[in-house]
Formats: sequence, C-alpha cells, structure tokens
Amino acid sequence: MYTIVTLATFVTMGLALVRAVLGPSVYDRVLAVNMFGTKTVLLLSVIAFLFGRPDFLDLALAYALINFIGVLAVLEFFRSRSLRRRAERGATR
Amino acid sequence: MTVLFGVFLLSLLVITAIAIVRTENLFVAVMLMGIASLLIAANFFILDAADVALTEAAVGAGISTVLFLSALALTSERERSPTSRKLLSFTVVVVAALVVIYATFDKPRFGDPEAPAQTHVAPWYLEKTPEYIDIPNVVTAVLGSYRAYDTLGEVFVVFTAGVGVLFLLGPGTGAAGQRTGPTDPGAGLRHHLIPRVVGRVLIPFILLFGLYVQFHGEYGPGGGFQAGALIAAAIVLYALLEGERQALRVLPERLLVGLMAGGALLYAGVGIAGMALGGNFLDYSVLAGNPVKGQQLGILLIEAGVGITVTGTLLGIFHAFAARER
Amino acid sequence: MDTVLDILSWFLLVAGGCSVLIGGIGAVRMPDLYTRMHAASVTDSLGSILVIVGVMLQAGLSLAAIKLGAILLFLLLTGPTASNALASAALLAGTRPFAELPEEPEDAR
Amino acid sequence: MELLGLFHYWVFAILLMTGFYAVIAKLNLVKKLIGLTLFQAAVFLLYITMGKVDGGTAPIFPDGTAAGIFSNPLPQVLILTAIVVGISTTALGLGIVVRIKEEYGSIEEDRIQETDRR
Repeated sequence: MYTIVTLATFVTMGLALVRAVLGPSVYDRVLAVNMFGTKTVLLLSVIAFLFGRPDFLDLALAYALINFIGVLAVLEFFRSRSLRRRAERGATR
Repeated sequence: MTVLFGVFLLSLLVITAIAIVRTENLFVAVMLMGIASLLIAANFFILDAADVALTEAAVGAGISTVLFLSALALTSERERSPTSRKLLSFTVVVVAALVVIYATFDKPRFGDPEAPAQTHVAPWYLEKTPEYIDIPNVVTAVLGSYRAYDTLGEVFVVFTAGVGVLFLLGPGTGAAGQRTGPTDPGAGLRHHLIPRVVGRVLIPFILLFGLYVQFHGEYGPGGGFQAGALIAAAIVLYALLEGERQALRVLPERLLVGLMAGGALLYAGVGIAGMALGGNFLDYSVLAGNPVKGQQLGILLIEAGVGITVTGTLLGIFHAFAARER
Repeated sequence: MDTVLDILSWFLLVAGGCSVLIGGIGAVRMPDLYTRMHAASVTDSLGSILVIVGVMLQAGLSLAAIKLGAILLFLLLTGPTASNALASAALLAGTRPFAELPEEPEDAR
Repeated sequence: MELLGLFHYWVFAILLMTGFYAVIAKLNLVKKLIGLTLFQAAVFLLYITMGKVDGGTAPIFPDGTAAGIFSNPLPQVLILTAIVVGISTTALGLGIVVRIKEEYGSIEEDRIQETDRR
C-alpha cells in the first residue's frame, strides 16, 4: 500500500520536474521547486515506514521546517532586484 | 524495490543535471540545483544513509540556495558569453564518460555484501561499537571517535573557508559601502505580513529541532554538522524576515567569529585534555573513570564543537555576502 | 478494530496518492501560472493531509505519530504561505491572470 | 538485473561528466561553480552507493545491539563531513567570484582575460 503512494509521489515529482524545466516564467520554476519539496517530505515519511525504520522521520521533519527558507530567499531576491532596478533607473534619469 | 526506486530518482537527477548545464539563466540553474539537492537527499535516504541525507537536507534546502542567490544578486543573472569550444569539450566529456562507464564493469554489483569495501574495517566498526562506545549510531561513533582526526581536519577546513570568505568580502575590502542607494535592501521582508508571521512561528521550532539533532546525534540521525546547518538556517530565516541588520544586532559579527574559532578550539581542546590526562591526542577513554563513559563524553563535547563552528562559519559567510548588497 | 483502522488508512493513502498525482498533472497541464499554482497547492495540502493521516493510523500511538503530526502541522503552515508569497510576488511583478476579463479597468489590483 | 546493479555507477559517470562539461565549456564563473557542485554531488553518490549492502538498513542500531545487516558506516562519515566542507568551499569560490566582478566588472572568463591583456 505504501508502494502505491510512493509511486504516485514519484510520478508527481517527475511532473514537477517537467514544470521546472519547461518554465516558462521564473515563478513557475519556484512553484515547481516548492511542490517538489512538499512531495519529498511525503516521500520520505512514507518510505520511512516502507523500510520499517519510523525513527528516521527526522529527515522529513527537517524538510518540512526549512523548505520554506528557500521560497523566502527567492522572494527577498526578487524584492532587492526590483529595488536595485528602480534605483538604477532613477540614477540614469 | 530499492534498486527500482533508486533508478527512478537517479534518472530524474540526470535530467535535472542536464537542464542545469543547458540553461543560460543562472537563477533557473539555482532553482534546479534546489531540486537536485532534494533528489540527492532522497537517494541517500534510500541507500541507507540517514545521517548523510539529513546533512544534505539541512545544507541544501536553505543555506545553499541563499548563498547562490546572494552571489547572483551581486554579479549577474545571465550568462553573457556563448559556450566556448563546444565540440571539443563535448568530445572530451563523452570520451571520459565512456572510459568511466567501461571501468564500472569491473566494479562489484550494487549492494554486494562481499564487495571489498564491506569486508575490511566496516564489520569491525559495527561489531565493536557497542562494546567500546555503546551508542546506537555507528556513524556518530566513527565520526567522533574512531576517525576523530579526520573530523578535526574537516572542521578546520570549514573554519578556514569561513575566514577566507571574511577576508574576501569582509568590511573594508574593495568597493563595499560605496554603493549607497536611496533604498534599503537590508530591511528584509518586513512588509510581507503573512510570510513574516508564519516565519516567526517557525524560527523557535527550527532552533529546537537543531538542538534535538545536536544532542540526539548519538541515538538517531544527527550530530554537529547537521545541527550547525539547521541553527544557521533558523538565523538566516530571521535575517530574511527582519532584515539582515537586525540579525546582526542579535548576533554581532564579533560573536560569530568567536563561535567559528571557539568551536574548533573546543574540539582541539578535548584532544589536548586527553593528552593531559595521560592518553593519546583525541583519545577520550581517559576523560572519565569508565572508558566507555569517557568516549561518550568526548563525542558529546566534540560534536558540540563541530556544531558551534559550523553555525558560526555559515552565518559569517551569509552576513559577508548580505553586507555586500547594501 | 485493527482491520478497520487498516482499511481506513489504506483508503486514505490511496486517496492521498491520487490527490498528489492529480496535483502534479494539474501543475503541468494548466494554462497559466495562477491556475497551475491553484492545482499544485490545493492538492498539495489535501494530499499531505490524506497521506500523513493515513500513515499516522498505521503508526498507532507512538513517537512516530507525534513526529508525523508535527510534519503535517508545519507543512500546512508553510505550504499555503509559500503559495501566497509567490502569487503576490508574481502579481506585483506584473504577471496577469489568464482568465482576467478584458473590460476590467487596468488599475484594478 | 545484473546490469541494473551497475546503473548507479553509470549515473555517477554521467553526472560527473555533466558537471565537468560545465566547468570546462562554460565561460561564466558562477556556472563553473555550479558545475563543480554537480561534480561533487556525483562523488558523494558514488561513495554512498558503494556503502549499501543488500537487505541492510542504516547503521543505527534500533535496539542497541549489532544484530542484523547494516550498511557500511564509513563512506557515510566521509561524505557527511564532505557535504558541509563542500558548501563552505563553494561559498569561498562565490566570494572570489564576487570580488572578481567588483574588480573586472564581469564574471565571464573571456572578458576577464581581455581586460588582463590590456
């Protein structure tokens, strides 16, 4: 039964990868990475039970906690980039 | 089944790697690196390396993306020059790949218990750890005690890399500070209310989890390297939300440099304490009356040293990059 | 009792697997960023709930169940926040929704 | 099945060479570093693959005794430290790239060489 969920997650990871490679906009890629992260958390929690070592859920917990940082870093990157561009435009005017 | 899972994940990894090399947009390459890191961590997990997977998770999910993005913000987002000597490089790479693949036919089959790697020292480590050190996690035992020299060296490499980054990008080098725009990029995401509220909820839990990983490293996957990266990730999250300057106010630069050096010194100090008590360098058996207890105490102390140095170094590097931006 | 729990958890796991899969297909097939985000994030949270509650039923009352609960809690906290942050960043950067009506005034934002 | 057992090593070869291609063929310095990171990841995978034992589990004793089959802990220790060292050295590389950008105004190898020739 775990195998079915694992396979579904695998296929979804593949689909998210398709989205990340195709794009087209950078936001699509961020979305794909975020989705990939959630799917990895699910995959790791299910596989921990599939292999019979539920004490390894720490790994999924780590991802559940810090995947968010990547998205925020991207957000901050966009924000500082738009500020920089505005400043450059102001300077050349 | 493990083999099939591995085959699937590795195929995705190859596709990701090729996409990373092909894209000319460096931002996209960094995003795809994030996916590659997740795939690698899942692979490590399937290959029974829970500790390694946790390290990859702690480093790859937060710190690595943040560092690459700050470097991109300081340089450029696009590759401007076309690929050079494309055909020649491609030929070299394909020939080399074929040679390596040809060499793999002599390798032992995947998972072979009779492979040379499995038959020499590894059984000894597995057999003797309950007797000599008596902790369940053999990886921590090997890392902290049997091969403590190695780990000491690695800690000093991390320390040196951190010092190198501070020398390159620290205050007073090059053009830093000359670019004073009308904006304040050091302010962070203060105006994004929802991420800020949720992020602030998460920070204490990440710190708590980091401490759990640090001190539970003898019993489950974890240890100083993972914990250091996790705690650094929590502080980086704080810096992203509240602005980098506020984070520096909480953990000033001096303190970070102190942590960097202090952790490495604690590690080396444990080794010297062992010598002072009549043992060899990094022999913990003499630290307590009972050799097994001494080993456990020694591992606890050096893991703490590793955690402190890794936290200090990663945060020092992050601040060095972030300070350039403002 | 155990059989009932087993059947329930299998049902949840299969439903979760389907939901995850549908989200993945949606993220590839939908026409623009916001619809893709919708497909991905809705089934992300639903799929996570179904799968993790399904696994929790298998784990029973143990440390693993508590850890799974924590994982679910953090996933449900961060997932929608990340979607919200991403959508607002995209909207501010000028990506217009695909389904926007043409007669809507330009400055309605 | 016999050949599938070598698949992991083939992926190692392909990944290694993909990273290497980025290092030698791309002129952008950040891209070179990304290639180097891929190269590193390939080596990590090779080590961990070699440590796997059929039917084994992670070398963390569930009940405190060494009963059962466990995978090899030694490659895991080497790679665990190498990952953190890898990110630190990559950061050092990125620091150098940032300084190059500030001094030369570009991170493309050909333009840097052009500036140097003048």
